[in-house]
Amino acid sequence: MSALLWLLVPGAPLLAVGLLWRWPKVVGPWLWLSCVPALLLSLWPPGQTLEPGVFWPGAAWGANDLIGRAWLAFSALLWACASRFALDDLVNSRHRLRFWVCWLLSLSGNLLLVIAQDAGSFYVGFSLMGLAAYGLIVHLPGPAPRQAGRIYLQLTLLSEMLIFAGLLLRIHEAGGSLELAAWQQVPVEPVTAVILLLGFGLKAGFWPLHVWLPLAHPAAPAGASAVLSGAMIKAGILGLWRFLPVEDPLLQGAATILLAVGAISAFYGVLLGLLQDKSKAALAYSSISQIGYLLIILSLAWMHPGSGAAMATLLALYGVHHGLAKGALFMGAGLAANHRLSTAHWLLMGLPAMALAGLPLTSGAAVKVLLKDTLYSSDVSQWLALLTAGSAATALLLLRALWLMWRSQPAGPRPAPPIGQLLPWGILCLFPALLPWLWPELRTALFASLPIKVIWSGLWPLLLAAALALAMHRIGWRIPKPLRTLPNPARAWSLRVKRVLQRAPVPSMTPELERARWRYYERQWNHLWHTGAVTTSAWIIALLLLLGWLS
Amino acid sequence: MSHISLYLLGGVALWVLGLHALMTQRNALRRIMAVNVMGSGTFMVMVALAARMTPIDPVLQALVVTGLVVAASATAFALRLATTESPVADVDRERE
Amino acid sequence: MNAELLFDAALILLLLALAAATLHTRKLYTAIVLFIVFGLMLALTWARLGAVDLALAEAAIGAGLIGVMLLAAFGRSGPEAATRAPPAVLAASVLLCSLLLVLFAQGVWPLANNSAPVPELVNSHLAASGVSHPVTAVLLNFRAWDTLLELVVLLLALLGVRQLHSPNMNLPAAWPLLQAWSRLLAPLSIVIGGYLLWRGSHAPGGAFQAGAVLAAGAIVLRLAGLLPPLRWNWWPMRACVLGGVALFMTIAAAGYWLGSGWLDYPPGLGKTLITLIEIAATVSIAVSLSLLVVGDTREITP
Amino acid sequence: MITTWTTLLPPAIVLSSLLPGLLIFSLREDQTRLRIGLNLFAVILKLGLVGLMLRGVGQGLEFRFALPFLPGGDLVLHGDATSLQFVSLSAVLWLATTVYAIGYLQDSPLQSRFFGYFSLCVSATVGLALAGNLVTFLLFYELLTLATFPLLVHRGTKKALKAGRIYLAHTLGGGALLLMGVALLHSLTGSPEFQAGGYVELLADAHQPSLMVAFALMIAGLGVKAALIPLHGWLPEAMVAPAPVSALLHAVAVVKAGAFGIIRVVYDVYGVDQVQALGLAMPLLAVAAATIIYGSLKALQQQELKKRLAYSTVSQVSYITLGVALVGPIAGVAALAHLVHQGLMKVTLFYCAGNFAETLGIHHIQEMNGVGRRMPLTMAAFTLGALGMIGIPPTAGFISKWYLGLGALEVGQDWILLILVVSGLLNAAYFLPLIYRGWFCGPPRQWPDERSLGSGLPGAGETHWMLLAPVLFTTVLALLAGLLAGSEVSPLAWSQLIINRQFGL
Amino acid sequence: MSAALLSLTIPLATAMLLLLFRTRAGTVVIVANTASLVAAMLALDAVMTGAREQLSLGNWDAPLGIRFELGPLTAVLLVFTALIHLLVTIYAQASRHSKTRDTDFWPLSCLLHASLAALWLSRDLFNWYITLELLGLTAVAMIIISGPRSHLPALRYLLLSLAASLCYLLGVAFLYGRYGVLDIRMLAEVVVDDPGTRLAMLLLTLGLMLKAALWPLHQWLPAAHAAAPTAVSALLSALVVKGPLFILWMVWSTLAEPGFARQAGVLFAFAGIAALVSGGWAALRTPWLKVLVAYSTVAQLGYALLALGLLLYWQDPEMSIALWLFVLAHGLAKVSMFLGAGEMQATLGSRRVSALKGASQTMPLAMFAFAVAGGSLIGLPPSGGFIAKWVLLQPLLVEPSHWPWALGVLLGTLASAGYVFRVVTIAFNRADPSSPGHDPDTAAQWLAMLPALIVWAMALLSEPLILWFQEVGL
Repeated sequence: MSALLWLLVPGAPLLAVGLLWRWPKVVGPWLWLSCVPALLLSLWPPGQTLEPGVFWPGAAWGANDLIGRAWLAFSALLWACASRFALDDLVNSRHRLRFWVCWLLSLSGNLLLVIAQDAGSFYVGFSLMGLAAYGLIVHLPGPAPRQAGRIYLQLTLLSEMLIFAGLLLRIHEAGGSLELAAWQQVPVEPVTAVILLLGFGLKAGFWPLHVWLPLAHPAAPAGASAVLSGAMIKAGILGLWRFLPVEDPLLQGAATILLAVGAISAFYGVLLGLLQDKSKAALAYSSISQIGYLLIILSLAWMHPGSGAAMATLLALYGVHHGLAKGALFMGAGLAANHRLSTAHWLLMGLPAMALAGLPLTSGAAVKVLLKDTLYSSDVSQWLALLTAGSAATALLLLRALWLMWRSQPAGPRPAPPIGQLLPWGILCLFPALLPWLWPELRTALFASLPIKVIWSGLWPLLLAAALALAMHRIGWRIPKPLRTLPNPARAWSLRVKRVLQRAPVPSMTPELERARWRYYERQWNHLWHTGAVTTSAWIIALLLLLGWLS
Repeated sequence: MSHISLYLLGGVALWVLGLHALMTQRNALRRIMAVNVMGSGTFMVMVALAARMTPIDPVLQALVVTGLVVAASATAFALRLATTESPVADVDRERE
Repeated sequence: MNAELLFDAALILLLLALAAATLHTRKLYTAIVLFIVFGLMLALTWARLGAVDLALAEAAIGAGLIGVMLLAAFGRSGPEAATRAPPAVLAASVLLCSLLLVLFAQGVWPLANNSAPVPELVNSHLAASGVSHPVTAVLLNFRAWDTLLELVVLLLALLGVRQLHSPNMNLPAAWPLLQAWSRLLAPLSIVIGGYLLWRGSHAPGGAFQAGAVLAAGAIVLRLAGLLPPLRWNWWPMRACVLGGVALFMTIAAAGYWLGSGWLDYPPGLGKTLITLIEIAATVSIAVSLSLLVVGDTREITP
Repeated sequence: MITTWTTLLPPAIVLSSLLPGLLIFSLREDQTRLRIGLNLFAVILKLGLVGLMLRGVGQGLEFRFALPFLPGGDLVLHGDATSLQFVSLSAVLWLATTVYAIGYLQDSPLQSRFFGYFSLCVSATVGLALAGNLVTFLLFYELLTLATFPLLVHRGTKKALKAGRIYLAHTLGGGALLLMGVALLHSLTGSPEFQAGGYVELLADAHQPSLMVAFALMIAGLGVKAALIPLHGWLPEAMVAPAPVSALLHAVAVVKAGAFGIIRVVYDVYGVDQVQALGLAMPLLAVAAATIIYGSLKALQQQELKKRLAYSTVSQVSYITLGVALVGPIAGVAALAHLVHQGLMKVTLFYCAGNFAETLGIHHIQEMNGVGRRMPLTMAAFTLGALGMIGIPPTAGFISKWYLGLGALEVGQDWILLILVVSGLLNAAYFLPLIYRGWFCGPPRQWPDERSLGSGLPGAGETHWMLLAPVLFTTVLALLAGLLAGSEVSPLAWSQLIINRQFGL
Repeated sequence: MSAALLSLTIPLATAMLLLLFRTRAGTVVIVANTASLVAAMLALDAVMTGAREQLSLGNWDAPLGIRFELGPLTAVLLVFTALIHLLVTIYAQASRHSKTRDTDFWPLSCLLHASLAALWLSRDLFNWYITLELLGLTAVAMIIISGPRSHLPALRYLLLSLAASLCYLLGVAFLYGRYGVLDIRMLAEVVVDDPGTRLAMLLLTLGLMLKAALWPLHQWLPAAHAAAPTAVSALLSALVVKGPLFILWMVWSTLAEPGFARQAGVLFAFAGIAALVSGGWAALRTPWLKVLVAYSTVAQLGYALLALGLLLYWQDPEMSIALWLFVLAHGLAKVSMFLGAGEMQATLGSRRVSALKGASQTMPLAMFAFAVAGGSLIGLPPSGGFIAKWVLLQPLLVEPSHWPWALGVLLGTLASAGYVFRVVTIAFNRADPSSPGHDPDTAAQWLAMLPALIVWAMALLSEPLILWFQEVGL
């Protein structure tokens, strides 16, 4: 019976859609409540898996493993905070209703994919989330959201179709089983692996599949950016984790490449991010970078069969950590763009930012330590230096992001941020500090990062970054002009695809008739018979007599 | 070579002559006469066939009598039909 | 024998020449006159071939009645449009027809010496037929059904002409000599007709010839203006026309339902019945032909 | 013949719309109430009878009715699981479409004629579904052509007539080909009743070329209605018909008749084994795949809403053929389920297009800007339908695609997956812009031709309720068909049942 | 046999009475036709229960006298003739637009009926000549009822009919000269395959083809049939051309030696396909409504010709069944088509096809009749035309080597679909419906539809009919 509670997880937002349709004014402020069931169930899971047989075949919902619960919890929390946060941004929007419907659908999809224990449900949630998010991206008017939305949609669809193909291939490989847990024991074919990596990679947004991400995330309203960057792109990583077996010789062989991709992604995101002059764009590139780390964790997991459980923990920790912190930062960017923030606010804002860079005593430090340990004990321990460099780079990027935020504050007197926005933002900002204390697994990691040596090893890249940032600020470094207007091949390609699709070059299959000529022939023919029935018939009789005789 | 053969040949020749006139003549009266010539040819063949044996074949002769009446009736009808002036002009004549 | 063959050949050539001339001469009037001559020569040919019944019929109809009708038609029709077939077409048609002729010649050649079993049968059953002339026996007994239908054909021709709703024939003012002659010819035609009819049962002659001759007489009288307009809507006229078929049919049906078979005359009554039919048919044919040629189609709607 | 109710039920189902149809013909134009009453009575009666039969078949009863017709080929109406799938779809959609048509045609002339032919059309469809052998199928197939034509040209405009001519040229040609095929097969075996696994097995050795030619002829004939390339030319033209007709035409009546025929020929005449053995599956598969891609590409080019939908039908109906041509059990399930799914979705889309055209005068896709604000319910239905067409879960279209893909993998035709992916992308490419325009573009200052149907306010009064209710009804059905695909009563489950019998599973 | 003779004499006697009393009462004719129909049905019943019957007229046996034979086909044709006459006369009596009401149509139609009955019953070559002449003259007389406009086509028809009769008669003369008998059965016993016989057969065939308007000798037909009054057109197309066809079928199926028959059969079959295509095309292109229907007759006779050709080519008696089923189905359908077309033409006041715009609204019943009849001509199931086509197709499809012929049938089907739906499509044109000159005549339109409904109902009777034919032969 208690398994039926799982229905509430994706159901609550859908229910909210209905209520919203009927009483938009009343329901609006309470939409965040639709995340509460998910949050509660992630903390106190019923233990059983729900198998709603009336839905698509094989459906099974539950969250009994660490990753699932962690993902569910942070997604629910982030969405809830963002819901409340977005409310005040949208008070005056004409398209409120549309936004909220998309929001809730997306939310429902996101939660569903997290609790999905079968491939079908996962895909249902994944698609729902991905498509509905389009409405969030293009919510604001203007060409930039529209373009971003277009490229987002194009790639989302591509990713969904690829995943669809991969899904079917996996089901086939698994002999028809839809159970994700069962797939862990099924080796994957190279084609399937490539398709799934591409499909989920497009959603996760690691290099080189990131092209839509820096356009889409900044285009949306702050609350939407928060969930896009914080929760949704994690679905890609979760998908890879769920769909591909952890222990698989094929993946083991390819793990190094993926590791490299992750590393490139981590630095590429930072480099490009530094070139941005909008805070949200910088944050978006930071997401690319962070997803790179998640990919690194995944690759490590595949590289070392047997380390699955540990890696799952790491993945969960990193996911939660990044999701919440990035959500807080995006919301902060939104706040900064519209309100004047006090110093206290800025300090609060610094917390998630630096947590991402691995500030000691935060969740960031904890996960960095874990990651380092893992890497250290892995076959590729020589890559360890990169991690430190990454830390510094991240710090640099986030400092720049904070600076950009600060700079983007509107001049002149502005009202203080409303409490309805401050509160959820504040909660999220505090989480990097609170999380280690709330979550036992993270707590142990935090304790491991407490020795001074470790703190120092985590801190000096930050200090280096801070110093660098300060220096550059002092010398008044500006982004070189050629770098400021980097061409965006993705946008050009998107436009080209759109144009081709609007005028698809298909030959017409109807042949052309030359009417006039045929009419002329017909006249000639009719004229031939105009001599009269009697004469013609007599001739034919004579001819036929002769022919009949001769034959 | 008996006279019967001659008449048989003459009969078919008349028939062919009639057909030939149908092929080349356009006037209604001439066409009617052509059909009559064809008829005469046919009857000549029949009469000649009747006369090739003794006693003369009465069946064929009877047939010719009947045929003659039939042909004559039809001819009379055709003649009247061909020469009744049409008080109404052929406004929209069908294509042939 | 040779001379006879020569005569036959000459006759046939003459016929062919006449026919060709009729069909291809330039003037339509000449053509019609030649056609009448052709009809007469044909009658001669029938006589030569021993078909006296036919010769009589041909003379009365082919030359006589049809001739009159052709001339009348010529009077009614406008001038002939000068539409001659182009020479190439003409040449092609001539070629085609000569080939056809060769073909037919091949076809008919073997027929000259065949013989048929039926004449024997006719002769053997002649006695049972009720008449002594074989042609009449065939016409009115052995193949009486043909003759019945033939009468219907005649009726149909008449009906067809009636559908034309053509205005009254504009008879020219009677020619005095014709009037004088017709007073003589008319009774003669009745006499000849009666004779032919009577003769038919045992010698060449019969209902059809008799009817044709009678019709000829009537037509001459009508042309001479000595007869009132012959009108379909005068009921005795209709009765006369229909009488032949009606009587024939009654006898046929009565034979079937009362006697031994369809068109089967009861033994002994054969001659009487045939005579009756012949009389009715003669009247019918005579009236029909007269109506066909000089009938007044103007209707007085009752 | 022993007449019991099981014997009489199949003809009763056919007659339940045929007789009211004939009665409707005789009504005067102004007898509106009587006409509507007759229509609804017939609809309800048919639904009831179909329900009865569904229950009966569930209980294992056999419904069979036969009349002597041709030597070796009786006129047989037979209710089995496959036919019931189609009959139920027809009956349900007829209900929706009748209500829709009543609303749509209010105040337009010649309604008696329209509804008369409308009923005939449904009778033909139902008869076709219930047909127990090829001869009977052929009969109703041709009747369907005839009954549809007056509906197609109902507007009587030049364009409609042109479409009508093209329609006839295609369908009658196809009918002739089908006749040839059926006759050819009949000359070899007679026309026994359809049976799972087919009945041509015994002939396979002696008459192989004949069987192949007969198959090609029949598929060509059926392919016209199923709009396989290059025989699809009529379908895009046929969209000039009034919206309820287009809806019925594209969703259930005509295109489905073709697809259903293909299902019958492959499964119940030849049998999957023989189709495989004769090497006939592969060409059919290739044609279906080509049609899917071609239809999508053509749809992209269209700027007229209904035309775009029409080309989409070309593409979508071929999924059914594709599923059949894969000759595997899972693909078969997909084909049968898609028969229903596509019907529900496409009927929704056409209703929506009709609503836009009737209420606001929208015909071109450019005019759809912002329509979601004016008619949110209709646009929402449209969106759901379109997403279903793309194959976005959890709509019905996704279920079909899922099973198709699995079926293809099962029989080793992996390339079909590529077709599905490309087709899905193309579908998205021509449907998503519409959704984008509807929801995300600003409405124009004035609609092309706005009429006051309903209250004019967004929501329940956005258009006449008779136009709105069927849309919502079919949308909900389409959604449920996908969402509740795992339930006992879903089309998927029923298809599974049929396929299990077919493959002896 | 007595019932059959009654069926023959009733119309003949009725004609006499009508002529004698100058009444033009359609009721009398309808009663007579009904009586004749009943008699024909009794005859059919007798044949079905008993066997074929012979009758020697005047009790003179065959070489001397004329023989009647009442077989299954003859009985069916008698019923068919009476039925068509009944349907047409009821229409002619009821319709306000029928131009036949106060004319000699009534006696003439009776005579036509009698002539046809005589033709079906007779088995004598010369007697057939007279019945052919009867048919021709009646037809011409009936055509010209419609007035001066019809004189020219009627004259052409008459001339060609006469020429054809003479062609036929020459053939008969040759046969008699060669074998000395006229009865077809006796001839069949003695006939040999030699050049003379072949020539005679050729002459017979050409004469009959001309009379039956079989391609390529069909040229007189469209104008003549189109010019006639509506009721007459219906009779002409449904019945008159079928008479010579009957003789042609009889002559070839009994007299021809297999070798000769095979040669000729191919030609017949090709001519049939040519007729289907060219007739269909001409019907598709002509601007006149009744000419269209008339050309459709030309095309439909192509089916009969094809069946005849294949019958001879393969010596397959099944084809005879197909042939006669075609004739029956075509007759009924064509009656409906002509009556519907005539009604529309008269009501809408134009003879053009294009005048039918909107006819589906202004004259729905007549249009429906036209379309339903057209459906049978196309061969849509479950019409009589379909059954016939089906029976034709079955032997065609059994052997792969026969398939090319089926292509001909396919072409014919498509062509007929083309011209039928050309009209139907125009009728649905709502752009500018031609307003009817005067109000349409509903009863007459129903009567026009009746034959079409019968032909569709024929499908339900066809199975026993086909089986019976297969069992006992024609």
